[in-house]
Amino acid sequence: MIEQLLQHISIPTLMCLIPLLPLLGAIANGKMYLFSTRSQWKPSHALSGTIAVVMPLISFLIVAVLFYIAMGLEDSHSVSTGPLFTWFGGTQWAVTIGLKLDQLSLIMALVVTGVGSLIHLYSVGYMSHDDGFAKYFAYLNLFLFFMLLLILGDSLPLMFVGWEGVGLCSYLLIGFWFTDIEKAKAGKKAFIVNRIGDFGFVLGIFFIWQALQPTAQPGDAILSFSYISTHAAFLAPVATAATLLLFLGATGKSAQIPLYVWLPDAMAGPTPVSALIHAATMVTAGIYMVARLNFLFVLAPTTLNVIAIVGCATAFFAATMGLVQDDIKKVLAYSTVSQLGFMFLALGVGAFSVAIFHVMTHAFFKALLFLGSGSVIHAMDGEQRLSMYGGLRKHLPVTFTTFLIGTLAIAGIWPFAGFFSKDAILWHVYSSGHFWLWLIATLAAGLTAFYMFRLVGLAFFGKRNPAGPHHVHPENSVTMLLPLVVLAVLSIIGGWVGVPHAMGGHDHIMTWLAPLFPTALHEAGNESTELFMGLGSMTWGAIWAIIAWILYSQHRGWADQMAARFKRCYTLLVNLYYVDQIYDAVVVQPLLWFSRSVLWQTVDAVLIDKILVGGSARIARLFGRVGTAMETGLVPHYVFLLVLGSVVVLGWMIL
Amino acid sequence: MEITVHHYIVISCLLFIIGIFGVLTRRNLLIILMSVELMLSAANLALVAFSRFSSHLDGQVAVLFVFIIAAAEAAVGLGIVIAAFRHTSGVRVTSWKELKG
Amino acid sequence: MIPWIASHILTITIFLPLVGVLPIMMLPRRFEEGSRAIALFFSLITFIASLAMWWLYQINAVDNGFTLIEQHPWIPTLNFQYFVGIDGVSLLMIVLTTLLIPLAILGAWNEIKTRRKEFMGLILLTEVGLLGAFAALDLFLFYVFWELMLIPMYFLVGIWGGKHRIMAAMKLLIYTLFGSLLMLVAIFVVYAKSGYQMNLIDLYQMKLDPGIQLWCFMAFALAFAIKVPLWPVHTWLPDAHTEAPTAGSVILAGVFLKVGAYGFYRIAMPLFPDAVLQAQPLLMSLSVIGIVVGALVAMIQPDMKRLIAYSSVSHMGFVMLGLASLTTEGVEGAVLQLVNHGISTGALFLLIGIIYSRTHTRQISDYGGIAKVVPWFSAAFIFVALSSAGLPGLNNFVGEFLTLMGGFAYGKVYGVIAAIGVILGAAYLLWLVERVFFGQVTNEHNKTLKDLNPRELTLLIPLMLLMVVFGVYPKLLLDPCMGSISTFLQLMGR
Amino acid sequence: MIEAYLFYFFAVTTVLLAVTVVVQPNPIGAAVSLVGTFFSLAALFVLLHAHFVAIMQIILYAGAIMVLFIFVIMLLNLEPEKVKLRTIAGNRLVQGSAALYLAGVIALAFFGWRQFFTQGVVANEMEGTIEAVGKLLLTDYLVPFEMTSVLLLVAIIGAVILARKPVE
Repeated sequence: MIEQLLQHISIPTLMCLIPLLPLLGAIANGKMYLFSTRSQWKPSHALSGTIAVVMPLISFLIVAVLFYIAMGLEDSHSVSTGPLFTWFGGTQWAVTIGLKLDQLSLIMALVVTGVGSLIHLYSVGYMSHDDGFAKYFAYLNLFLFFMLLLILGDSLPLMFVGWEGVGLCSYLLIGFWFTDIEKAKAGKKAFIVNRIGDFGFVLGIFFIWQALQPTAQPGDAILSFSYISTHAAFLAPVATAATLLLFLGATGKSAQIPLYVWLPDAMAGPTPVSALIHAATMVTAGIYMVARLNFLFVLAPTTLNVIAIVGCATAFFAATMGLVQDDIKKVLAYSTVSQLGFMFLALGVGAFSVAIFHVMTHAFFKALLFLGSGSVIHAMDGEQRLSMYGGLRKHLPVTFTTFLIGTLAIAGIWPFAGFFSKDAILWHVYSSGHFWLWLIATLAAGLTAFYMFRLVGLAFFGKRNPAGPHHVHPENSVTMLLPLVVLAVLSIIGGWVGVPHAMGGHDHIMTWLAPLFPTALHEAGNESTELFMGLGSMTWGAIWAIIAWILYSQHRGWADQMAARFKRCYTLLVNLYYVDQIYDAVVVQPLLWFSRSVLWQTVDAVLIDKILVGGSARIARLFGRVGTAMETGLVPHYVFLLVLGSVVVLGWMIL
Repeated sequence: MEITVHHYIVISCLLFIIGIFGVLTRRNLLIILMSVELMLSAANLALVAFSRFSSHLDGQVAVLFVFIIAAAEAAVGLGIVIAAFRHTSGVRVTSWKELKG
Repeated sequence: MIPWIASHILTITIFLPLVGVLPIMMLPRRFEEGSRAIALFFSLITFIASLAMWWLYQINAVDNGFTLIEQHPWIPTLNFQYFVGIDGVSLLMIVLTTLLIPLAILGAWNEIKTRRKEFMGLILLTEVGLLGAFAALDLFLFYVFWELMLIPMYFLVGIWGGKHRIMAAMKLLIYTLFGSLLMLVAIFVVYAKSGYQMNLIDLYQMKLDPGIQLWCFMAFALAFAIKVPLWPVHTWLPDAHTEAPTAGSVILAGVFLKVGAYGFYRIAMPLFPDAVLQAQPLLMSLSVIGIVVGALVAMIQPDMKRLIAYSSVSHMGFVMLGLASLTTEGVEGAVLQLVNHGISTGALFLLIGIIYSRTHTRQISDYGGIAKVVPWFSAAFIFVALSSAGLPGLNNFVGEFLTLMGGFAYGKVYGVIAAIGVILGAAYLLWLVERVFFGQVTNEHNKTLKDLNPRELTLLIPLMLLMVVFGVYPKLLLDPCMGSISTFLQLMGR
Repeated sequence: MIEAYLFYFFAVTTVLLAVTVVVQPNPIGAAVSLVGTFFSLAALFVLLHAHFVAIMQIILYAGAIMVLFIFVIMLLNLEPEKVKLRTIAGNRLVQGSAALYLAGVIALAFFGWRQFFTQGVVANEMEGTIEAVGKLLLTDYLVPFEMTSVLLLVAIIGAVILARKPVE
């Protein structure tokens, strides 16, 4: 049947539809919103909600169809539109617009459209009371458009379009409730920090461009991934610089040290947005980019080491910061940062497909966790503080169950999805010989289990805090529950596509991605060691989980005692290592001071305007004064000067 | 002794200098204007004398034009005097300092 | 008739606005409201004429060199000619001018309440000067048009401007005159040294002595740099932009500044290629400093218009960066940036004019939270601000990207520092957006603001559409000028 | 010979009356002296055979222009001025240079007077009759002559505007 359908619609058309449908949705909803602000007509929630959900859903179906087609292809498993039109270019080269779906982007596109559709559906319930319903979906659909452009784009500049575009949507959605200035500020912060990363991205592109220019024939799309990969040899001299800069871009988008600071603040947006953009999809763009350019990154071992170290450090520090957060979404935010760190760690040790695997499972369980937290917040009238919760498992049974599944998944408990991907990361780190990184990462994995179970303990167990909202709204919105259930199922089975051979699986995902990535950079370890370590890591996670559960659901007093015992440490963590304050004091304030006091009020106003411009005016005025002194205003003086002048001239002529 | 053009020139020069002297030293605007008329007359005398001694009548035509200019000058000049008088109730040139820079 | 129009299309386009000045001046003062309609009508037919010119250009285009040339003796004894013709870059500049002027007139529709006649006449007169400068191929003719655009602008700022208009107008006039008088001297040096030639095409072929070249280039460069404006001769711009009426700001930012960069492209650089090579590091450094300093200073401005004015310093720095890099990418980017900055910043000034007409304040601190009150206006403003910040997919991105490439190709450090300007660009614009639009409505007066009316929408929608079109398909702009750019680079010995 | 005596007589009268004009404190007195100057100048013109010019001198200058002056003096009812030659600032300088100038001319007259006054061009017999001058005016100088009417018109309008009371 699919084949029959395809006889009528060409694959490139279908591919173009994938990003364009959400764009259409965005335009439709945006228009409806704008017109509703100045007329009596209001679009019904059903209408704008349906448009918003159906568009990504169709995209998802198209991706699925293309996935099916690509699986059937013999050699490359990829489909492409080829160059659609030339965007811009120089005499020797060009940037063409074209879309391409290969093994990597198919997985990403499936995740993005799939999870994206679910979250759209969830949002219909979550946002049902909001005035900006249509606006919200316009932004969300626009986000999907840019995200799909990022994934499907077949060249670096096109990827950059998506890269900045998702940043824009993130900005708009974080500041969605802009009447709260703090939320608007969070959005701005996200965009500007991301811009710092983009600065690296752009410069990375320039390095590649400059190195590839001599190889190009007129009209070559030298910045397309296929061209870069076939000419990777020419890039060896600039590989380190280019990849480091590109990685700077990735640290911005994927919230790694030193640019992670925007992500916790980004929780100001509506919770489904946090789930979609700041957990499941956009923040993994950095990982996708590194994986996409793996042939370039393997040329620069230094960069890979930097990536591994940064990823590992982020994983650990973010986990420590997650330990003490009181805001349910902040815990999840730091958890996201930490998990992204794991993914970069995997990239850094050359295990690209493992990183992508974790991207996928993380998308499932983190989206689930966020949506679950959204469900809790929705039930608690917008209250986000964990200390105001307690004992919610009776009131919100479905949320609790699914949330628990997500927690087990992230904690790395067999057979949930997170176990397979996280275990694969730790195994690859260990087997590649990075012992210390492995040790820290393992510690971070333990902390993950700890803070997640702390969250579950605080929110769902124990007694209700009497200071919190009295009434818990029951969960009865199907649109909100259905995505939770679907994601819960995915969080359980999602990892099964990557069961390693050591555990008797087939590791489908590795096989599927293998053609894209270089064969393992190092010797694969012993299979029995791998099995042993898998068991070990699960036990390790379980131990931490149990400790947290005891501390926070059974004996909360103990936790407070511990906090009091390690007060310094606790304060440091609660204040997030003072990173925001340090950035503010070291970068932002000096820059503002420099701009205002030095550049504007000194250089522009005094040096240029007063001294140079005003100075020349003063000199001119000085001459003017001399002239003025001769202007007495008395007519006889003028006549006298006239006569004197004519006498002088006459005398000159006679003599 | 024959009267030559030079005699007339000397008279013309003297008239002119007297005119200048008047313009420079007097403060009554009317008398300054009269002194200007003197200077114009000096020029007229020179023109007629040259015309006579070089056998061209063009000089005399020029004098007629000077008359016209003098008339125009007197009309405008006296208009200014009246306007200035209204302004400061006097015609002393030293009482006007609007041109001071 | 039609062949006659076709062969004189350039002259017709240049002087059509002048034809419009006549009926406006003869209009009795009782009916002076009608001057707006007359001015709009003539600026629109000028726009149509320029589109016809584009079409003829496409037909006649030779890959390099000039088309639609008209050449007549003007002052034969001195060998000055009325010599006009266009290449791709001047074509784009002319169309940009004729596009923005009707919008500026529409923007001034209700803003100008006094002496409407004179205002409209002066705007059309400025247009003549601008169009002439973009089309002139005779040095002296160029100079005449160059000055012709300055004088009406001086009056536009000085008569209809804000509180400090006199100071701003004087600053504009004296800064610019200072440069242009030096240029006049250089023009006559060139004239004398080249055997009394004013014809640019002939002058291109002549190579002056390198020593003289350097001095002449410096004089020309100063005149053009003031107009661009390049750091550190930029301080007239914030004052003039801020004090000018909306239409004046639009024309200043949209087209006026472009003449400076165009002057580099058309005159200063190809006439003195050796000197350019010597001065290149200086030009590049000043451009980069302008980009960063302009953006930094823009960030802390308390006045919206002033902020946008400083952002122009930054954006024009990109133009100069690309132009001075003497690479295909850089020059392409510079041309794109010229057009796109005209569109984006023009739109920003129109928007500020719109809100100013309602609130009569430009202080950012007087606003806050108005997105709730005026959603359409906010949407438009944020859209334009994002375009100005160089969001990919909108117009400014490609230009910035290409100029950065050019700068990077010339020297990595220039590219790197200039790219910081991109970060700062987002910072100042988004901070502005945040302070004006987001949060609670802080000012009581702002609670009853009116949203965009149909006239304002007709102003903005074409510009916003163009932003998308030029962002997605910049080849519309690049195709006509690729040949001209390569000719330019050949003249520069590249 | 009689011509020479007449010349000397009128020359001396002209100069003396001119001096009176500039030193006379009373404007009326100055104006009357100026009329006298013009009359003796007219006599000098007659001596130069410039009849037309002489007539015009009397009609235009001594008549019309001076009447205008006297009208204005009467109109403004001016007080006599105290003539102090040192009243104007910088007066010493004025006097000095005027004296220098005078001295120069007189010196020129004295030291070179002999050849100066004998080298004079011999007068011819051309007559400046009304007919001759008038013919010239209406042929060679027709255009400038007509232009003077415009000049006079402009002067009239200018005088009217200057002298009228300012409109409130």
